[in-house]
Amino acid sequence: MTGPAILDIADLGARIPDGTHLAIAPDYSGCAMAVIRTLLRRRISDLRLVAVPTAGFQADMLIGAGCVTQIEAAAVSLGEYGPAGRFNAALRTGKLAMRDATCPAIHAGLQAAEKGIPFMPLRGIIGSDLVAQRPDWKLIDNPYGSQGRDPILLVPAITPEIALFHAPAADRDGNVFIGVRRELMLMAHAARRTLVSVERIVDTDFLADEARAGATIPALYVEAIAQAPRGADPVGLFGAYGANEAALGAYAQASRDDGAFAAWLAGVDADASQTVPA
Amino acid sequence: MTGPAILDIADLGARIPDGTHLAIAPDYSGCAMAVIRTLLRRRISDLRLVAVPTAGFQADMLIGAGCVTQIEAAAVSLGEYGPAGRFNAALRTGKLAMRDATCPAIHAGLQAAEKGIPFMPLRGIIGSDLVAQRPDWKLIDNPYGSQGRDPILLVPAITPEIALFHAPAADRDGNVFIGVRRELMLMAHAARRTLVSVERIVDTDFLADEARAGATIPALYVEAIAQAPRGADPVGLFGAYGANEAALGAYAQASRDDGAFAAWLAGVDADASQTVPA
Amino acid sequence: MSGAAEIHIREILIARIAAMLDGCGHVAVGASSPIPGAAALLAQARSHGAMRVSVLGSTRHNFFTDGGRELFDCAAQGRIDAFFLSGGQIDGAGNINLVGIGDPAQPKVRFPGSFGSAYLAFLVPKIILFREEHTPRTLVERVDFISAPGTSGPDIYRPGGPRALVTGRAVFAFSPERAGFTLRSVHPGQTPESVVAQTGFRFDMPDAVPHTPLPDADTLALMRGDVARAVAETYPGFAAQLWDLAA
Amino acid sequence: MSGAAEIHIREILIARIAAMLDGCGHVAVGASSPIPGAAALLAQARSHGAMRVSVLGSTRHNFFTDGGRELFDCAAQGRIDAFFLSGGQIDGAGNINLVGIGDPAQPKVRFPGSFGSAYLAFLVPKIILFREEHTPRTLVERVDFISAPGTSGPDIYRPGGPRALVTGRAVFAFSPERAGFTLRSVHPGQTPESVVAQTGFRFDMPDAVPHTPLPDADTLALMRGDVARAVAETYPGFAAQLWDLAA
Repeated sequence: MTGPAILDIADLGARIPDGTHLAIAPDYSGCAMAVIRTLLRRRISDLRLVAVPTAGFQADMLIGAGCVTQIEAAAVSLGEYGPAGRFNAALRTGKLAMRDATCPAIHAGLQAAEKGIPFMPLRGIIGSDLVAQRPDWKLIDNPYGSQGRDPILLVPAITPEIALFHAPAADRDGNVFIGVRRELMLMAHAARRTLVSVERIVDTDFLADEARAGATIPALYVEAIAQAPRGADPVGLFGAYGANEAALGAYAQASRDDGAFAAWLAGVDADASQTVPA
Repeated sequence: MTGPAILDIADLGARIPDGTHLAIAPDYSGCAMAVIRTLLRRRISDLRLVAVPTAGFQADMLIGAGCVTQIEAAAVSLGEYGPAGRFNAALRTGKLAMRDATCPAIHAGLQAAEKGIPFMPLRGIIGSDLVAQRPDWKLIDNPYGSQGRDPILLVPAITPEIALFHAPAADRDGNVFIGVRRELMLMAHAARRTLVSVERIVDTDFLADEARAGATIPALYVEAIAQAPRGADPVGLFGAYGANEAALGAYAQASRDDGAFAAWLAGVDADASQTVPA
Repeated sequence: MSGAAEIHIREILIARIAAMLDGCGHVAVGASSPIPGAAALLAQARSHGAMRVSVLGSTRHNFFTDGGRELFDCAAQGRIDAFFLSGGQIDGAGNINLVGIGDPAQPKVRFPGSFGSAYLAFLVPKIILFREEHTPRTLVERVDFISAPGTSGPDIYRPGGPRALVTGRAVFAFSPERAGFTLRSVHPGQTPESVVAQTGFRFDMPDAVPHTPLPDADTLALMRGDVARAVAETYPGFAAQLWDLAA
Repeated sequence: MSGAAEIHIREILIARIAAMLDGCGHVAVGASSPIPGAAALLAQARSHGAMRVSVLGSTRHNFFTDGGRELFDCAAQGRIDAFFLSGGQIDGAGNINLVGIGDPAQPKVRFPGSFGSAYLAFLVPKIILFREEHTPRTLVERVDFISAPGTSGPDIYRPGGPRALVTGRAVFAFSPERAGFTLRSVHPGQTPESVVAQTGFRFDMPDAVPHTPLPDADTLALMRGDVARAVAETYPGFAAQLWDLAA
């Protein structure tokens, strides 16, 4: 049967229009950094990002380049590399709408989309000031409460227009191997469209082997794939290669200063070679 | 760290007390038939079964032996072998409380237990006579409806006391490989206790390999394991061995007649060898 | 039992159902549904790669990797275009009964149960009702128990529902607006009158009711070749009986 | 920077937190938490196999296989006994602020965000608050933003919550009934008075406040051996700095 389109990464990125409600993977999972660079060069605009459930380098870069109008996340930071400088600067100057969330609320919202239900209840959270910031989160009395009031929070479905991530491999039919990074499968189920860059496309069938199939997103959920060796550089890819610490440290420095970030972005613009897979 | 207890199948079965709210796998997934036979010989009593989401041979055998007072299932049948004779007979004589469900409602109820939430909303189902049979299913107006009424069904969490199933293998730490049979993982997450029989226990670490780990239930969720080669006979085990069609056909015949079933059950009682793994 | 030249009634059903699936991107087939399964595999073979088919219980034609819930989630996401439902009883309002006859707590006749019908009948756009036995016993005026209703009120979220009913005697279209069936064609050997006599519910009858078209030679060749072999993987008994073909 | 004989303050913190975890069956540690992570691995090493530890971001000490949601589901199932939370601000009612200072829409100071705190603080029985910096800037009378409240009303489902606060100066116990802290011990070099002076919130002060106990020789040897090597897998920079040990 017809599988996902196989594109180069520039064409994969070109499928993401301005204004997209875009779900991105966390730094520790599968970040499609090579595709993100094509979006930066394009100066894609008005993205509404959903971090699954936290954001780091990808989001900070896009925010710094003026590509993002809104982000929903449980946290935005560069982890051990410190604060997300462009994110913080955009917030301080009121240029970015932040939808603060908490990790399980984002997972639950995506699961609601996965199940085609309008909302999901969730324990905890009540009494957090997050609730006041989120008019889309609603409190109801638990219809199954046994006695007295039992308030419980509802979070609405999060249905991204596009999920974008990077994975170790796709097979000839467009099935995508993700290992234990099951949040990538949740993203693919929840989003209307899914675009994936992979280290390599291999001539086999991941669904034929029971072990590998259990860790694979079927092609049904995948619109297009691009081969991008080391496509998660510099944040690194689970089970494949680690972070480029020098590059991440340099970016973290640049993110804290307008001029330094502009120079960093000019470097991305100039490095057209990054649009072509090796 | 301390892993699941490693028991023989009789001792594994002995961990299931009378009156247990017991979740069992469907015929096409991982049926712990050898353990079920130990329960039959014991004449375990007052089981409340949850079929995930449909039941077949296991349930019919237990019902026929008088071990079951209630079953929740989206369907009970012997599939291509025809009606579940003991189930049908027990219903006709009013000896069994049937909680009719629909497949996604059982999955959603287990997912609610997995998420520690009291209920899960679900589309569809409204207008089915199932709703009238299930006072624990509630209709509310969707709090996220945009205009007018938008009734939506809520199903309560299903939290089995014990989940029982059979899987291809466990590793030395008690991690259980399930391949694509993800409903087994859902059962283990949702139930308070999980007991598993496996074809073999191998001296490796399933979590060390990213592909296999993605198809593995971590030992955290597993209380005890028994090695039971061909433990899913006669229904068969995915990826390992097929159904014993002669045995299933003979059982299906026996299930439709009181005397024939009594003779079949006497055969199980007599075959004490089945409690000892080969 | 079929000679190469003679067309079996089941082959007519398979070809007719396959034609109803044209244009679908993803067709799912439940367990124990050999005729719909064969129809879906035939439609897929004719789609030149444009159609996905998921056959529950199949290894080769089932690509789900997220457990038993995935079929239902997938339907709710709008990723399944067509599905098949049957019923111990089917009535003229498109209601199906998979539970039983008499008091559900102590039924006179018990069917297996509702499976996913109460859900999928709402969420899959093209539900094809299929029941080979076409008698007043199976096609009734009013089902004893509604596993899945044929239609719902305007305030109920329902992107899907029954669109047709295919039996061993005839093909009906279903109108959700009128909550009723219209006879579309009768199979060889049947007449509109014989269908009326064997149907427990009332339905609309056009002035002219054609015979159900027979599969052409190309379709038959495809069905008896690649499709038969694919069917045999999941339904070996069925394939052996219809096409003298084991898995 | 640590000689073998000299005990680093961080080693005191690690040993003290590890002692708080005794008896837990499953301790989870969030990302970027080297001192709690080291404490959990030390407690595990002393448990002789009775304790599981999940360190997010670790490959070897993370057995979750169901994606990012599993930690949170696992907590809601009651399968996590202890977890650590920190805060840009922590106040005397046990509230923590991980969002920022000033108007959240245009903050003067922005912290990373609430992560899972708003959830885990309710569901994990033993939440240990940890913040190495102990100043009036971090330990405040009232947080600017409540990421997770220290306590909840009686009608709120809350099997868990803060039980203690460990800082670079002292150890406090937290009482959910009184919604307040009690000073339990001060670290070497601190006095109850120096702790009062550096704490922005009021807390209960017993008549006698002991010094935080130092790890004994066996604990130190374990910490600097097997535990240090395990810590280095996930926090190489931290392990290198504290124990001259790379991954």
